[in-house]
Amino acid sequence: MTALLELKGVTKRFRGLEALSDINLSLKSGEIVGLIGPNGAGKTTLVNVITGVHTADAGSITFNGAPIAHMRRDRIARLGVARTFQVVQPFPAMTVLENVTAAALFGGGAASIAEARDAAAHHLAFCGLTDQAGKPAANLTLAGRKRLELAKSLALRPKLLMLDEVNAGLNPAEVDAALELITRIAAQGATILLIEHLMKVVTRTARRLVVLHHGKLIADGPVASVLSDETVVEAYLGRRYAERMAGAGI
Amino acid sequence: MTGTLLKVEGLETGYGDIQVVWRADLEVRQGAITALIGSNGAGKTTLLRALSGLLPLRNGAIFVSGRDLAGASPQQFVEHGVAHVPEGRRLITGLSVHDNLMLGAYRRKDGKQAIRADLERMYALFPRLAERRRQDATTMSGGEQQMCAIARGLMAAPGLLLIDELSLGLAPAIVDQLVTTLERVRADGTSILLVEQDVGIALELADFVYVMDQGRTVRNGPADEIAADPSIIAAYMGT
Amino acid sequence: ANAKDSVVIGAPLPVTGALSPEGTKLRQGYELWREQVNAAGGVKVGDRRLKVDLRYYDYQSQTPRAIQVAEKLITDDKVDFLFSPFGSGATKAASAVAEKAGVPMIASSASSKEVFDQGYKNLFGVYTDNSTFSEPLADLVKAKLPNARRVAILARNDLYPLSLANEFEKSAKKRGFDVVFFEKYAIGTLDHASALTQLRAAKPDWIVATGYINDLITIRKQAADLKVGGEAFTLINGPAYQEWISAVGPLAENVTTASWFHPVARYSSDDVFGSSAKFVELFKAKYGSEPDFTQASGSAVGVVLQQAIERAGSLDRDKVRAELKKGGFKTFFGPISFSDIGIADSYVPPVLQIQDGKVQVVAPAEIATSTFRTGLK
Amino acid sequence: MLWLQVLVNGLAVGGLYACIAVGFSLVWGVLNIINILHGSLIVLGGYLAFFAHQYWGINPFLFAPLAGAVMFAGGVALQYCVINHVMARPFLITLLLTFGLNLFLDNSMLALFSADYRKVLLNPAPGVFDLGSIVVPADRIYATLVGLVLISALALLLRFTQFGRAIIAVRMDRDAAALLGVNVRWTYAVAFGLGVFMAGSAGALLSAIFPISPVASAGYLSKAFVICVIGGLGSIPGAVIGGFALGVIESFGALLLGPEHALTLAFVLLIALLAVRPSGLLGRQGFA
Amino acid sequence: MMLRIALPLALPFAIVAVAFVLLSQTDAYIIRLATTFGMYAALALAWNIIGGIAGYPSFATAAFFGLGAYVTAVAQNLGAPLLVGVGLAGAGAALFAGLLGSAILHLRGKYFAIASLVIAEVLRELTNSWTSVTGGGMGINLPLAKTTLLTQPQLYLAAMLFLAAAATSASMLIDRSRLGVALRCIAQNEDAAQIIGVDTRMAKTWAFVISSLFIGLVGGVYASWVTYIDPTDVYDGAMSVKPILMALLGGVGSVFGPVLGAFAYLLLEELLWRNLLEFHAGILGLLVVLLVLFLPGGLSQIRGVGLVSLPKIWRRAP
Ligand SMILES: Nc1ncnc2c1ncn2[C@@H]1O[C@H](COP(=O)(O)OP(=O)(O)OP(=O)(O)O)[C@@H](O)[C@H]1O
Ligand SMILES: Nc1ncnc2c1ncn2[C@@H]1O[C@H](COP(=O)(O)OP(=O)(O)OP(=O)(O)O)[C@@H](O)[C@H]1O
Ligand SMILES: [Mg+2]
Ligand SMILES: [Mg+2]
Repeated sequence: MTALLELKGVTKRFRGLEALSDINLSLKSGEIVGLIGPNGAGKTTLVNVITGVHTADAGSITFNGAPIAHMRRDRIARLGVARTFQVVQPFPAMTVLENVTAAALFGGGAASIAEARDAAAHHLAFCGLTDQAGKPAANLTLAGRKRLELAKSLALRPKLLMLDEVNAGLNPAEVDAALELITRIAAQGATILLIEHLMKVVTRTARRLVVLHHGKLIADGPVASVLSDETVVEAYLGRRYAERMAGAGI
Repeated sequence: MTGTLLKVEGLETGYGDIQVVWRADLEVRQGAITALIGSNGAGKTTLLRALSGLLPLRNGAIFVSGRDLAGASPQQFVEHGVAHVPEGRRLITGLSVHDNLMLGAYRRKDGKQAIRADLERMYALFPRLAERRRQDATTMSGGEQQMCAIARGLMAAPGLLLIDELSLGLAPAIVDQLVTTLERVRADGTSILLVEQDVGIALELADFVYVMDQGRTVRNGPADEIAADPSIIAAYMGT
Repeated sequence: ANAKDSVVIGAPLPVTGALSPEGTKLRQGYELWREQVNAAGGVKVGDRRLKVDLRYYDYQSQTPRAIQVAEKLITDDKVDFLFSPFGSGATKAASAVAEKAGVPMIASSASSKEVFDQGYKNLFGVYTDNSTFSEPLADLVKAKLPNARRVAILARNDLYPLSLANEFEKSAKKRGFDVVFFEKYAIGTLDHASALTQLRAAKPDWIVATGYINDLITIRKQAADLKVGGEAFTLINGPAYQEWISAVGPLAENVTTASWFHPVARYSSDDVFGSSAKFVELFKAKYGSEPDFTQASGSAVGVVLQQAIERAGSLDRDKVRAELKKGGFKTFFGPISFSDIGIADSYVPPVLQIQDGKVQVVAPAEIATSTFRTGLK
Repeated sequence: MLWLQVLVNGLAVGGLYACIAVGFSLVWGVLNIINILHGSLIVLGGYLAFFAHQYWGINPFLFAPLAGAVMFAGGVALQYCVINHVMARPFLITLLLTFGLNLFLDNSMLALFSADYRKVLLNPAPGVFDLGSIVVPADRIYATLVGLVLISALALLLRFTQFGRAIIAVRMDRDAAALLGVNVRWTYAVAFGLGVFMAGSAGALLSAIFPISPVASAGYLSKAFVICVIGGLGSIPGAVIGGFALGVIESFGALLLGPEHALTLAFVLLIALLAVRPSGLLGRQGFA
Repeated sequence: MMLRIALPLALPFAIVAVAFVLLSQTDAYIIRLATTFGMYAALALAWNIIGGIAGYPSFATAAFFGLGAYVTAVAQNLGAPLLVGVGLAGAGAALFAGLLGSAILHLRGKYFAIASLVIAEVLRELTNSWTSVTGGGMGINLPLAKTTLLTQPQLYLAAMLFLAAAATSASMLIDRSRLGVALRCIAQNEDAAQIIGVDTRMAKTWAFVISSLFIGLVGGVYASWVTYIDPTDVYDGAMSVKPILMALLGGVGSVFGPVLGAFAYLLLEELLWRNLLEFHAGILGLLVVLLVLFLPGGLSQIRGVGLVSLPKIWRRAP
């Protein structure tokens, strides 16, 4: 399998702070990778750099063979790189359906508005938002907006989907439903980079885990081995969590 | 652990024409952590907004330390010792961590000395914030912001702290730390009303739990009792 | 326009906007004239006496609005005659409308040749050409300061002030002066320090600056602040207004200017006022201050039109236009006749200088009240 | 020497520009209102100083804070009773509101005071500081000094007090500010009042330097605008730097390109600045 | 499908044709008012494309208007016929907008507003100082257009109404097209728009160019109509504010709102101005204040104005 996304030596600085330093990462087609790390480790920044929201100060980013480090955001999106925002970014005054229609029309390459609307309806159904379709996006609850983010990114027909804490704010039962949704998305063949603090989500979906800490990649490997890594426990999971996991027999 | 700090009776509220909370009855006892759980869109955030004066009531009463605050402004709530850590943190862009924390003490009248002391207490409680005290608060990561928001709430020296979505977006280690911190806060005499999606954490932390569904408080009970209820586990705990 | 009991005259006025000070003044002139005529029974047309009916609309100091007003007055209010808007620019624009409709328009306040050389038959202006300012002033300076050679000119980049500045340049060069500095400043300039610093560096003997009152208040003050010297200092037209003199105080001393009318004028006339002195007296009685040339021009256009109508004995525009063309009106403003292109050429405007806080006429010799002084306080 | 004098000229007028711009910058940066009224408020301050000088002989440089204080009350009332009602709406709406208020105020002043130009005539005249080949008008120095004192006081107030923080809080997030116990409406009102205070005192400071008339208001407004953009919106030090920068740019523009192009140069530089650094020289999102 | 394109193309022109027939025989003053209405409507519609639909608060209307006016004036003085002169005005404004767009369209919100405002100032100063071509502060005269079929007033009435109709058609078409969707996304959240693949730069530039095209054309017709222009008049800042006022009055972002707003504004302005010599502007200001306070969503708030869709995009994000 060839690499779908390849980061080499990516570095991003904000004023004095090095939010990403010398990141080397490659994602293969079709895999689900969990990205974890303490708050402020640089996870969102990594997504921002890949999608062109921020420009990397150094390093190269290759997607599907094309260098995208200096490409405009909308072009990157049309190449098939989709993401959700940790702080959700809907078009507030448009309805839920219109939101997704716009995504299908531009990023999804629909030929006409009508076609885009059909595609959007499909994605809404997929994400369980059909009964909210006529509501203005601003009136959704937080969870609703996260789902909308997901539907919008699906409408881009992504090859790479980066989910930035889409499950935050859901209660455990709802997380189960969302998990099922992610699994179904993965089944359609997209590569998924999953940023999550809910270990349950990560452990149940991803095979591979990447850990960021202070902007550096400190671990990359199979889930079980990364989670038992002493530095990861120290930096991220905390003693109690480790004990709980041990107790649960993971 | 005796008196009632907050008492809510038959509260109804909503946004414009849309009624969201249909009937909420709730009591927070002095020195306790009370959790409010419920599925998405149940109206938890909406209820908290009403409890800090951001939304007008349609019906019902809110008593804080026995005083009726129905229809009071947010300032009055703050003055009566209710501080709200809102969903989404809502730190002020353009202000440093220090300035955000100072704003938490906006309504305090007990003098510079006391405020300074509390500020140092916050920095001790959250060393991360001390490191970042000059940084624009909203450029910090999510977890850092959550700490800042809680610290800002505490800066009001409140009797009651309302926290919406405590663990949202926080790394497990941080959540652990916050749980410990909140226990300390309670020990210092501040009561807490906590809205939390991670029901496991809520049940672990709280003394008493209310369950909200479709705008109504439908159940309540001591945390261990609720935690043992199979229907609650099925509805909110997942697998 | 038969069987009417009034003569309807339209006057576009800048009541609001940048020109509102001037608008107010013009209107005072118009009103005084109307009051006098109507008190005397009205305008004599044949054997009838018609009251004057003045119609004003505000054109907000915007030229396009002035055109619109002129058109409205013609078609909607059906006026018999028009007074012009204020200033050269708007007059030039509005005259096109009057010309199209064949309505004679008397211009109160246009003096730039560019306004009149459009070949229009319906435009008549009571001001003389701008060169009638520059020529006598240049003569005075030349005569009194034989050693003066260097002239500096600072002009507002706007139709009238610029055209005036060009005349000064011509007059100066004609007399062998060196124009060592000629700069324009943009409309809305708040600070003239830099221009004046350069002007000072050019070491002029005679300084000429053109613009509107506010420009000239600022320029005079800043010239003093920067110790700009010179033997003669001409500012046009600000100093002809009492407002300017009050605003600059002692700095007004020895500044020269020119204007088409000044209360010291001593013309006797065939109009409702009878003489310049009577006009000044009536004006003072009504408004409590001496008239300046803008206020006087408001009355002047009235008396000129009135005399033309009375001579024609009819409100017929063609007949009135023919009378206007003939000219020879004796007015309190001065004897008025128009050149081929319609601009007054029948009187010499006085050159004024502020001396010991008072305005004195220093030229032409016939009406001079004092002699030209050099130097600057 | 010429260059030096031109530089001094630029700085001397720059101080006045700073006074003109600060209140505008404050209101724009903090309340997110493009206050079209600002120019008229400066003129109103000028009239207050003019009448105070005429009837009571008060020196306008000393009167400036008083003029500001009187107008402060009016500004607070205006914001509290009128502008507050549309604060939550897009900035075009508030712009329109102040546009309407400006038409009303300008025309009211026109009706009350007439359009005649007036000026405070100081007796004795302040004169100039003569430094050999360079002269500096004394009145500009006095005005700038008083202005800078007021501006510094304002900057300190905003930077180091709870009220200053509250102002930024309501600007960035009304609801969050309310939750902290900030009285949002009142804070808006006082912030606007402070902007009006600065406008009023600037007007008084200028009354002895530039002619006063209702028609002068647009000129002040456009200057304030340009300065704020150069310096950075909402930044008080920015407005001061911007004021001096504009003064110097105009001054040298007039020298190098001729006076008629002085403004063009300033505008062209402005656009260039916007293109490379839209937040202005010292601008940042919050408030300094 | 055909109807979706044909209707917006045909309807405005049909209405305008009827209006022209009805109005062209009335007296000169009514014709002038109607012509002014056409001008206001076209300007408000044009502004609405960039300012309303795309949410970029442009204050550059005066700039393109003045530019169009001067291009026409200079071209006609060099011998170009009216139609060519006006066409050049539109083309010049559009081209300028295209170039300008790449410099200032990356600015957001207020920064864009400022930059656009400054453009008119710069053009005014340039026009003022480029005396050899523009006549500078002296202004410039335009030759009278040669017409055979129509009188002068009728000609300009027809021209302005035509532009209003064309701007309406353009707005309707944009509203239904991909461009419209893109612009609405940009108006609400430009970052999010980019992330879903909207080429925001392209969309904004098109909106700016189309908007400026119409403004330039209107400026060209205007100059020919009044036959004398000078820099202070055609680059007047009020020209930038009025269309915004009209659009807000009628409902920003909707297609017909600006037309309605232009009508209401003209009516108001005219009534006040006719009846009050001294204080009409003050009262107009007061009315604007009252409107903003009590009808903040524009006239569309008054029920029964069915044509106008609620200005959705101005609803505040939570
Ligand atoms: N500003 C608003 N205007 C109208 N309706 C709103 C608004 N905010 C929330 N709602 C509606 O109110 C209901 C309750 O929302 P609320 O945010 O209180 O739920 P919640 O229990 O906090 O959910 P979550 O767990 O997702 O935070 C939802 O149906 C939502 O759509
Ligand atoms: N625009 C910015 N300007 C300055 N600093 C920034 C900016 N964006 C992020 N940072 C800083 O970069 C670091 C990494 O932030 P980032 O948002 O990527 O963290 P994260 O790993 O996503 O954290 P979380 O899990 O809390 O979301 C943080 O310390 C943050 O303060
Ligand atoms: Mg993050
Ligand atoms: Mg909630």
